[in-house]
Amino acid sequence: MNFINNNILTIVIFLPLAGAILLAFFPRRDRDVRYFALAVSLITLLASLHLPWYYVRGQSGFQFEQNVPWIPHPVIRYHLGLDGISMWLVVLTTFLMPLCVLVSWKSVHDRVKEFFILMLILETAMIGVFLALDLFLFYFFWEATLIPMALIIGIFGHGRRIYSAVKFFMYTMIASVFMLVAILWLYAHTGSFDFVTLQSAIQHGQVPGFATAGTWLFLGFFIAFAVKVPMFPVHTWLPDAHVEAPTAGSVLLAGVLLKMGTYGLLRFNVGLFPDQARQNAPWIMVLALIGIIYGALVAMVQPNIKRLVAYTSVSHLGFVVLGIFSFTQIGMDGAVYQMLNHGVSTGGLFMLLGMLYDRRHTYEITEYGGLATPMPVCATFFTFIMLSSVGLPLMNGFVGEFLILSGAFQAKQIYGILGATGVIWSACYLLWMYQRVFQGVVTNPANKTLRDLDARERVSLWPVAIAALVMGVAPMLWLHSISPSVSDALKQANSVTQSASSSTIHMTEAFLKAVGR
Amino acid sequence: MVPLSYYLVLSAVLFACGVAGFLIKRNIITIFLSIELMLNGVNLTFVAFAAQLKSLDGHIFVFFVMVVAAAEAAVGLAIIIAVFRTRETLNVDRVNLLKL
Amino acid sequence: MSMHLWIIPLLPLAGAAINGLLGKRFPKALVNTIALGSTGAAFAYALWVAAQFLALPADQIPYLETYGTWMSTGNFSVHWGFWLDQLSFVMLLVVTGVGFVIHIFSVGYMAEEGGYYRYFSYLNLFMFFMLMLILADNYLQMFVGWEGVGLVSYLLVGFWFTKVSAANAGKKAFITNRVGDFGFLIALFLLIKHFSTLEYAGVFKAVAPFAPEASAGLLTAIALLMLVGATGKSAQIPLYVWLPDAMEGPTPVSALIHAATMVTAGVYMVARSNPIFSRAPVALEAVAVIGTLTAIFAASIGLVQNDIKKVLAYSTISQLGYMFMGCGVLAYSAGIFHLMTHAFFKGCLFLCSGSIIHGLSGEQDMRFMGGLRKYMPWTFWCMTSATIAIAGLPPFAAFFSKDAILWSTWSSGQHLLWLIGIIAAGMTSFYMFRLWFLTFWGEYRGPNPAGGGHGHDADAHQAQDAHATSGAHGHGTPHESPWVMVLPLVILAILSFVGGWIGVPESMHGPDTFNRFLAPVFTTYAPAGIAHAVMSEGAGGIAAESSSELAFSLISVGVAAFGLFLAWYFYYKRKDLPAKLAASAGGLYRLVLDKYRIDELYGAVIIQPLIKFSSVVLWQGIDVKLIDAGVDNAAHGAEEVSDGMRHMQSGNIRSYAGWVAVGATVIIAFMVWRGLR
Amino acid sequence: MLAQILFFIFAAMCVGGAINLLVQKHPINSALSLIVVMGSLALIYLLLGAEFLAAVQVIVYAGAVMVLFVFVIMLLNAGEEERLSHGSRVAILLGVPALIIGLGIAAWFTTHITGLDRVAIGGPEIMNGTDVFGNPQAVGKLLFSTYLLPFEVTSVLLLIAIMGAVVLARREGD
Amino acid sequence: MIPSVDYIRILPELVVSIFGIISMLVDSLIPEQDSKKPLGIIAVIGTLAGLAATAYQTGFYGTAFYGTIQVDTFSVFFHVVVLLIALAVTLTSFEYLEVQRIRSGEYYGLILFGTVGMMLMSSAVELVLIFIALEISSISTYILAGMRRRAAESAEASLKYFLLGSFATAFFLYGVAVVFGATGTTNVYGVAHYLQNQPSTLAFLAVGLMFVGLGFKVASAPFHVWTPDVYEGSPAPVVAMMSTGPKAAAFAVLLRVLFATDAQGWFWIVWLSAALSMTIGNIGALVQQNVKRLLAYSSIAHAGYILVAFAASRQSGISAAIFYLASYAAMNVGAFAVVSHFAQAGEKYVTLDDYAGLGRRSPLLAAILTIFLLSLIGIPVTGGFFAKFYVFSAALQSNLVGLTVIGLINSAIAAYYYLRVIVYMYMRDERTEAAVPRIPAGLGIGLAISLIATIYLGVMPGRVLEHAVQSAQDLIK
Repeated sequence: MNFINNNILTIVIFLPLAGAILLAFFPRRDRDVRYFALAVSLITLLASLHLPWYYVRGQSGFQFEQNVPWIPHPVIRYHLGLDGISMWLVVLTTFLMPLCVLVSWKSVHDRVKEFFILMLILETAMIGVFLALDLFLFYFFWEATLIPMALIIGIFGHGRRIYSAVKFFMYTMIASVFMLVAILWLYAHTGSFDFVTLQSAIQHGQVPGFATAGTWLFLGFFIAFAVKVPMFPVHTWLPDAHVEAPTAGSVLLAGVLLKMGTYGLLRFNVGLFPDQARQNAPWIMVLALIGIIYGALVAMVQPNIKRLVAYTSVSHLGFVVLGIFSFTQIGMDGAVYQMLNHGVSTGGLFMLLGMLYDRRHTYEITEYGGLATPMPVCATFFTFIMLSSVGLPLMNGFVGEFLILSGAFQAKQIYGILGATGVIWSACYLLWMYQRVFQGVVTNPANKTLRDLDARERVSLWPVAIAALVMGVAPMLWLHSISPSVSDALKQANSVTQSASSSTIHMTEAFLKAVGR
Repeated sequence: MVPLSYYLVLSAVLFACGVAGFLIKRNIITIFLSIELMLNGVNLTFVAFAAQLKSLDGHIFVFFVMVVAAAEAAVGLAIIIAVFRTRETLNVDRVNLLKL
Repeated sequence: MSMHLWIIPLLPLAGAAINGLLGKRFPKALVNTIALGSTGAAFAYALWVAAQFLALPADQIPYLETYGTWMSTGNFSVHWGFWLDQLSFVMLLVVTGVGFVIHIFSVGYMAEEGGYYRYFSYLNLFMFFMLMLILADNYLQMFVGWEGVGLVSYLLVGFWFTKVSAANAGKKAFITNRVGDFGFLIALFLLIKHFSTLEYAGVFKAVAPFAPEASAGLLTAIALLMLVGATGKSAQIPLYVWLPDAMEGPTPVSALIHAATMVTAGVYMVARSNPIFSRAPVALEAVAVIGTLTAIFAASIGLVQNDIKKVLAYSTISQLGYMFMGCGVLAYSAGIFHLMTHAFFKGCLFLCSGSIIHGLSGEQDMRFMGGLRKYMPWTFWCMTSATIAIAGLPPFAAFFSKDAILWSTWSSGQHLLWLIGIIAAGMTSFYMFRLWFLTFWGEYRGPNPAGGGHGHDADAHQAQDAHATSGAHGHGTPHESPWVMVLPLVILAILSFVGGWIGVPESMHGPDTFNRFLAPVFTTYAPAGIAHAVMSEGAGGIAAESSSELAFSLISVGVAAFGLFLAWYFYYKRKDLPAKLAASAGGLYRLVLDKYRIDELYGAVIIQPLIKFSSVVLWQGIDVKLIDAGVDNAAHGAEEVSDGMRHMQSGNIRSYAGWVAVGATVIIAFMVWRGLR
Repeated sequence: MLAQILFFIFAAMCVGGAINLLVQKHPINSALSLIVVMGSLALIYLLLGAEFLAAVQVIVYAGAVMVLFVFVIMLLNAGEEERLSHGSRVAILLGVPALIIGLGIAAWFTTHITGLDRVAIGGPEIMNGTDVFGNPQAVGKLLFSTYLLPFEVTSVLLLIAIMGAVVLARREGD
Repeated sequence: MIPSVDYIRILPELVVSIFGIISMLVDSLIPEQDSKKPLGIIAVIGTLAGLAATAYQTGFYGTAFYGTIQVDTFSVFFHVVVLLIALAVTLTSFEYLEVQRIRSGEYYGLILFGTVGMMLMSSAVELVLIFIALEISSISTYILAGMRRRAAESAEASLKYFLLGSFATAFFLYGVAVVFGATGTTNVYGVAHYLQNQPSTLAFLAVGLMFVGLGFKVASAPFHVWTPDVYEGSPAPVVAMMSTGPKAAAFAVLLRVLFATDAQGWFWIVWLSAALSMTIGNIGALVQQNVKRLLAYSSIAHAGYILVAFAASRQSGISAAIFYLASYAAMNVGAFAVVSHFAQAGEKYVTLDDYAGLGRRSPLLAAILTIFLLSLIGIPVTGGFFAKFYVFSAALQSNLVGLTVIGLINSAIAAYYYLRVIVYMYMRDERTEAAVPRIPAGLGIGLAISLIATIYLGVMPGRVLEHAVQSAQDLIK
């Protein structure tokens, strides 16, 4: 037991990778490959359930920590640990993965082995991102998610998949460069990559030059995360990536990869630079609000379902950012919770869209219409998950949005009010889309004979539906462990003296100094 | 007695003539000759400094430069012959298959 | 002793879940059993709870049950819990009672429809959410019910989803409601921000020290925002537009959701939040004005509508306006009283219309009805009872309730509002009797369908639902409905008749039971100066004499009788007149017939511009042209630069040497300069 | 005085030869000009007391290496150089001006700044005087002590050169 | 009398030279028609013996031959790198030479002798020896570049490389002459000693001139112009060699010249050159269609990254540069090895279009190339990542924020064209139907060496970095 507790994080991270390596040596029998991938993802899920099971609630700090030296110089440690925030994101990842395997069961029929290898590698990297407590390690995993995802989009996607894959890759890559600069700066001035060490060093003002560089460091991290989230106006990679990605790719992209951005904002931007985060919160919140409204409005007029749902992600993730930068317990709790919700509900939506695509090979809304008649089960699931996305009370989305908005409202009333308009928009775009796709009379003869969801598809949707409901009715199962961790982060943010000066002149000076050696 | 700087300027001029030759001559062999001219310019610098410093190290260097120049000449001319075989020209402006 | 209130909402929920998940494979009888059984059980249990409640000592009211935390973060937490006081008691009985009755009706009405199990599942789900709404002990849980009923309304209005208009109507209902909910949400945020709690008890205690706000303040803001929510749910100006369209749903749904229960949630909310509203006179004024305006506005549209359900829909909006009017003049209990009677008579009216539509195989246009008295006597009599009730003629239910509202309005000094209200009452009488005459009197004007379709409400859905075709069940002529449909009519008709008697005011030497019963709800947390006024139905209540109250009742009755007379004159005596009148009124008539073209206005001013803006400016403009093109241009720019840079690579050795020479010169120059420094 | 006269004479020959190299159109003329430069340089080396180098310059450089050049020129039967319109603009427009500027800077630097213009060296005195240090004996001693390793390593260089010449100049296909 | 330990200090050079001579002798013994594989095997044994000799050297640090050569961690490190490059390239060449019908007799000899030159460059501390070693390595690569005798491109590449190389060498030589004039010595430590006592204005000019020559050898802007043409025209394994070996050696010389001599004033030149190299290299590569040419531009960019380390503070910068060279060698040799195999007879398949669908035709080869490309991008788990990481963290330690930002943005841009190759391999449908031949044993081992090195440096960079740090200390002590 002790052994497991000490190494569980490593186990969870590297189980999929081990699976991927084994899979590489598998014969090319697609059926076996699929079953094996499913088995690996399920085992990982089971292993990851160890975490919430043995997690000690209410205890501040990180748990299941693992901290061994990796590279002596520069001092890079293999430091893993989780708190209430990261724990659920890990579980979300492992939860979505078997479902992704299931939805790819038939839709991926070419280069099956490669596909599942990439998926499993991706899983390892994603889990690693959430668990790494060494900045270097974090960056390591962060970048490592890029390749498998780009390949999944580029190889297994459709349409302009190459453009999308490259766009996705380049956006993230260029943005994360700024984070790397910030990480390197921190290392150069403290000699440590360790999150905990850095946090206390910054808090106690032991980092030379931090007063001037702080804002720049904050921005460095922020740019990387903002692109990933994605926040307006750097969101345009997302619709493209989603539209062309295969279903499983979309699910993971929306479900997990975007969360990496918001997780990073919370963990690093707020955790390491609370002062700067507070100073910059107003405009970040404005961007988040623009994202909420803009994403929703643009989603409303999309002629392509998947693009539409992709824009809803922009809108929904805007809520999360809004919550994080509200700097209220309630808002930040809600933000973390909303990350999970969005993973479940948008993941579910993408799964459903994938099922439609499997049948009709198009995402154009005009190609559909009246699907509820031939596919009642699908329509029902769609309604259910759509409602979760709309934020209907008793469903998960509501809890998150409500907490976030009341947090934002406490921070600044107008933010809460503008954010709350999202409640209206989400109903507009989703219901309208639903109507155009599922309601009315079947006009397109191709849709008349569509078969309804089969057993496998239903099996992959049930967990999502159940999760959406349970998370809406009993959010305390999650909030119990999220809340104390958020409260830690918030305390951190509150205890720092509000000293850093932020005058533009000061910053410009610092910049000039920095550039000129 | 001549100021050292005169020698140096002379060597610089020779070197510069070599560079100029490289830049303006079209014939590959002439360009190669220009390189030799540059080396001669450098040699003069060595010798001049050696004289000033009363140090033989400079002479040794010049000696090695000559050896290298000889080796280069052998290889270089072989390369020129090889190029001439494939391209039937010695005009450097025509040797531009590889570009952009 | 615990009453286990949770059983009440959970019973229908269980019914909904079972029918929803498994109902497809069940025979109809089993679906019926589950749906009716769960609702009936809930009703029965509610009756038992009612008995228990009446036995509770006063200090144990409100009776509270909590079950655990729903969400909790920081110093804010919300739990699951139920709150039973006199107000929710009334609502509980109305909802479960009327709900059960309408369930019964549905068995007959929907017998031929596809998606039977789906329908009952939704209906049960509605019961669940409605009960959550009225039994909640905190605003957030109320919001659960609030949004939940909106959802079910969406689902049921769009029940015949293959019909474009139905789908549109469902969507419209949901979105319009969401607009209202937006206001409600903000109100909740304000509560959280200032009181850190959403529990009724906590909020009411927190506002207790406040005096009524002379001008707009925090409580006014909260109250007004709640009012926004209420206008959405209860279809008041300006958010009433969804309700007429919602008639696309099956008629029992219209009866249950869009007449008897859900749409009254706004009134319930205002009454429930009386401690806040009472302290916000500005908001109260707004409530009253909106209510009054809605009453007359909707009534005026109702005057000319030809679709039987549309008339009832506008009538509902109008009646809801009365309820708001009552609440707005502090006569909360009068508002609730009208709510209850309205549930009876409007439920009855809708069911009767359902019965008619059923009997006429889906015909809804009154111009093709007439003379139905002969074909469907039960329906006729029930309808008559409800019509008289809504017209406000004694001793039927609405006479007492509407009168209480109007009297309170007058006595609180809002004479103009009273005047408008009384005009609207006349209109109500007119358009209801118009409906009555057009439907039941005269000659049957409909076609004599030979083997035509049998179905209701929808025409399009007939094509879809194989079971709904007439072949199995064709009737040539209008016919009376089966007993499962008639029975509910009768129950509700009786209630429309007697329902008002529990609220006979003192001026008529009645016991005023209803008012007294509800009084604690509205007085416990009322601000000091108002408590007494509330107690006696409206601010001016004490001052007024009972004789003048009686006199005003007579005016009401007179107006109603006048309406009856006009209707009789126009639609029975001189049937040619309406057409002439319409012709002479011309544009005005057309305007009213087109519902003042408010939908078109909203469409042109809000929806179309928004879609255009989103599509052209945001998406094609900012997203595609600005950001994406910018990024792509940057990428192309890089490629152009790259392409340009290739020309540095001319392939010419001399050029290369040139570059080297340039570089060398720069370096020499720099190093010489450095050497000299 | 004599040293200066000699220097200027040989310097003039050097520069003249170099310029002739640039001006001549036929490579053979350029090669011959280079030999002039080398010869003059050998004399300047002598002025500077580099006996050994002067000899090597004439024997090896001007003699052997240049003969190789001339031989190749003849072998390839290279004619006068042709000027093509698509020649290098960079070389003429950027390279040459840069070169002139660079030369100017270097000349100015060496004559005015470094103080080297105050150091006078060379002349016949060096040859007559006591400290003739550039004789073969001294060079040889140094070459086989301090510079032993470089000297030995040149063998590898020459080996490569031979191999290269063989590889590249050999006809393909045999 | 020369102490015998001195011979140990040039043992690797000796051993490799001997094997070079053996290969020449054996060449004449093998009949023309027979396979020349034994020569390759001799070369492999030669490099392995060289490695062993280098390992043996570690106990015998010090100077030899009158202070012309110095064996220390620095030189050993570069010896190992250069020898491993030679080993991998030799292994790669086995098949290549036969496919391209290149006479292998002199080929291996030239590689071995060239290696000797590079090794000497890293251990020499006397500018005379450095110059000669530089010429050995350069001349052997000039010749190797022209080895595809049937192709006009190859001859042209050889000519361009030769002419421009000699041109640049003249600058280097001029620099040496000025150094000599300024300090009276050509020994690196002598120069350092002199400059510490009396700074000289001439020394600045000298450093500038030497930088021109060495900058050319390492292909840094603005002296990079030859690179794309030469890389495109030369035989692929030779490019693998010349883009790493002579480059590493030239960087070693540059390190010695700039750091060991305590030269001053070059900071902004290096800064500018680094920025220019990165930008020109990366932007130039964006539109390239020929993979070899693309990798040539990338090589320019990588030279820029290494120069960033030069601009950084001494100790960490030097060690970062050294580490970078090692990992760049690993990944670039690997990449060119794949390119050389895939090019097939006459180097027919070298454009991106030819690479389309490679992932399907030869999954293994494509996967391996992908790893090398990812390493070149600087993705974690590969040596390239740590290399960039160390370089830029060194730069930031010296507060070179501007250069760091330029560099990192560049490396992000660079991702685009590397990714393009991957995109073609996996995401485009093939146009050429050419079947990819099986991976022969020699190439397999060569690839394995580079692959293992790349991954090792990406996962466990600690050991190598320690050596790099030690080397840096040795260099500037």
